Amino acid sequence: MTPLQIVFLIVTVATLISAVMVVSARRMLHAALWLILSLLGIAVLFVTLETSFFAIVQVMVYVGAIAILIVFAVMLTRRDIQDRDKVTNRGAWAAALAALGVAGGLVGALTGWQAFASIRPELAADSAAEGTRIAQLGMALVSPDAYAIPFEVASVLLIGALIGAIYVAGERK
Amino acid sequence: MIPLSWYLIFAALLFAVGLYGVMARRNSVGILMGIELMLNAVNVNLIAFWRYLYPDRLDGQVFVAVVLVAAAAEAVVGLALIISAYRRHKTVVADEMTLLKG
Amino acid sequence: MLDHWLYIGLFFFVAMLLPGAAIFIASILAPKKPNPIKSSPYECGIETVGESRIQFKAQYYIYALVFLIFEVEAVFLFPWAAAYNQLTLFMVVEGLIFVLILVGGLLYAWKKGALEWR
Amino acid sequence: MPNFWSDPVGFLIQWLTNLLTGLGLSPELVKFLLAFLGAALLPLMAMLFVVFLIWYERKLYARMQDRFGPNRLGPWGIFQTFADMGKIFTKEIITPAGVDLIPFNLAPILAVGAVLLVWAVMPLAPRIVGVDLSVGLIFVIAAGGFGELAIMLAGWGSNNKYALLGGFRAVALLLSYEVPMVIAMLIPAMLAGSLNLVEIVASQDVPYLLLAPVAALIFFITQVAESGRAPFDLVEAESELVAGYNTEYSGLKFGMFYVAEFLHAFTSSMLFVTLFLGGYRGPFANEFPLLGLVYLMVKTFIVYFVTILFRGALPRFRIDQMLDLNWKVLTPLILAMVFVTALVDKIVVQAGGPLLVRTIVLFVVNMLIFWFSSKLLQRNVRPPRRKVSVQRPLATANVTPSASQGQDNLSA
Repeated sequence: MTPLQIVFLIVTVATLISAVMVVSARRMLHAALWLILSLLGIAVLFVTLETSFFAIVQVMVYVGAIAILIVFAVMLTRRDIQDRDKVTNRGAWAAALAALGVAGGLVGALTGWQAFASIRPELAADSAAEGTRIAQLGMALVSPDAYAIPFEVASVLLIGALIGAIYVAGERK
Repeated sequence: MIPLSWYLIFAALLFAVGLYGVMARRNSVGILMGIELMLNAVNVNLIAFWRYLYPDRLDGQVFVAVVLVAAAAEAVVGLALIISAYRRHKTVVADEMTLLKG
Repeated sequence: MLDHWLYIGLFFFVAMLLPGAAIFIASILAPKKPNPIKSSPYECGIETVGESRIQFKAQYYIYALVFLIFEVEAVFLFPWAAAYNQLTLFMVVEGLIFVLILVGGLLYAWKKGALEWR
Repeated sequence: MPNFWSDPVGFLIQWLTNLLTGLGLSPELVKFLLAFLGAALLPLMAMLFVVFLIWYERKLYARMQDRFGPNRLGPWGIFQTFADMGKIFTKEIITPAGVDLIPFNLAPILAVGAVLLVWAVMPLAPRIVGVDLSVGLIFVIAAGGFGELAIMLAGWGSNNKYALLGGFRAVALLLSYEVPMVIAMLIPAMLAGSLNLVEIVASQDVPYLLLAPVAALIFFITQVAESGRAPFDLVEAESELVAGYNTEYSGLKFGMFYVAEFLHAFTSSMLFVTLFLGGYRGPFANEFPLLGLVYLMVKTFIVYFVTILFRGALPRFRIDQMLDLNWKVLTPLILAMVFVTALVDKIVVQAGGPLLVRTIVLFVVNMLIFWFSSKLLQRNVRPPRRKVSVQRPLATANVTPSASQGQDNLSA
């Protein structure tokens, strides 16, 4: 086993454990903290996939913003079921079965696929430097023959979310 | 070197955990957290596919960025809805929001 | 690149270890004489009233929300900025349209009074 | 073997590698050990540096208030901080009832760690940098996120109303000021065409302060706010919130928040220098990296001095004023700056303008926008409060007290 594989295993196990804690923690705030931990684990996985940009973005957006938003929402809607009530609803067993089925089914379906065990290829020389790759991404995002439309649509989606959320959450007299 | 399968299995497990959270949690904020986990599993897959199968193409990365936007939009609007519902019905339990049942 | 991240990982470890170790040393050196009054939550010298984890208004959430939208926007703009020297004027304008759409969102929030502290 | 004067770190690495492989260690292990050594030295030095910073700031702050400041221990009181350290290490660490133990204990550690992380990517001198990360600029932003997390954990974990309220306010404030900060960081990235801090410094043939003065100003303000110093120290507004999120912390756990604040103020000054003042650049810095380190420190201390002047001279803002300043002045202004800088710079470059022309054009445009926006602000600012025309009568001892007269006085 190479050191990278050991790191990978430790990180994935930690991430999965914290993900399980996210869905089973009794207090919502603790669930949010576990969520942060598992998101950090995923950022480390992005590092092992040699894309520091997305690793950092993962930390910046998920840990720095979405997790904080979730913590805010938890604190705004507490007083409710945090400590006393059951965590799960009646269908928990069915949900667990379904989740196991999905996991088993996905892994089973994937093992039959020929690229399943493929080995990582080396990056092409010109894109080996991370800086160049980020610039390529930035270029592709705005060049009309690449992803200019998704780029603008993303901004429309964001503004839609902003307006909708302000409209919904804003306090009315 | 890590083979692609490790990432895929990890992502499948994470997705399943998120799915369980979505289906079993009573608290709607918890449901949203489950959705975040699922979206992250998708992102791990996308980046892994990009790195292993198409390292010279940008589609995977752009896709991840778009998923990021979708996740952000989903979190923002979803949590706003939960807060709004909480303000009216004083509950965040998804089963108790029975407005549509009449 | 993995070497870089090895360094950052170790750095992260040390950066957490240093304050942790300092606190650990201090907790050995420091006296420990707890009593119920001392360990009650502080409330300006009077007795604690009610539950401490009180509830908050939605205004905090709205700031966090606008922040999140702009943060995600910045994530898209940083690659654009990194590629800036190779972009044509048209591409630059396209990035600016992206910003402009979000400025519309900011203006909406402003007009709606969502940015007021109430 | 690299020369010590032109590449000190490379020299040391080479020397240590030779030494350790000579002892029979495997090259992989040596590499790991050296990385660990480098990763350990930099935060350790930063932490020790804080000791000096606290003395420097207290001394300067005292001078602004016409006091001496620390002056007992050693020459100019320079050992005062060590005495304080001795005191704070032996203070009882109280853990109040009902705290959430993991967040409560994690928060001070995370607060310091978040600031220290920034040092990992900060270019200190030519060829002296923790790690030459290609995404160093956004790494800094991500590290800042941990600081917000720490404050939130502290506020939540403390089981105290004031702490929770203070933590909430602080996080709302830090999040808000992060918006113009992040967008202001776009401008150096754009001008340098890179997210790598080393490359950003290397490309500053003209300091970006001249190319983007308004962005620099906004970045400076947001950095002061992010480090939670006066006039933006609502994070721990003691007159309203007891002490904000660190109300329940005592002993060295409180000390860690204190250290984090000082270190953050200094680190953000350094970041400002790196992004806008050319970092370590200066005459002969490239030949003698240690000279570059000196330049960086001198520039950083100048910027740090200005933040202390801010702290000493300005009263604390109210929270609504601070949020208004952020959302209604800084954010629109910095968005306008991104627009103008991107367009003007591209047009000038495409027209083939040399660096001098670019600088002059951008500087003039910046100044125009600044002038225009300040005019706009003056128009929309609240009118000065009306003066009370009649002077209130003073209470005097010889006036015979009567009810009617008293009422007259009140109505006048």
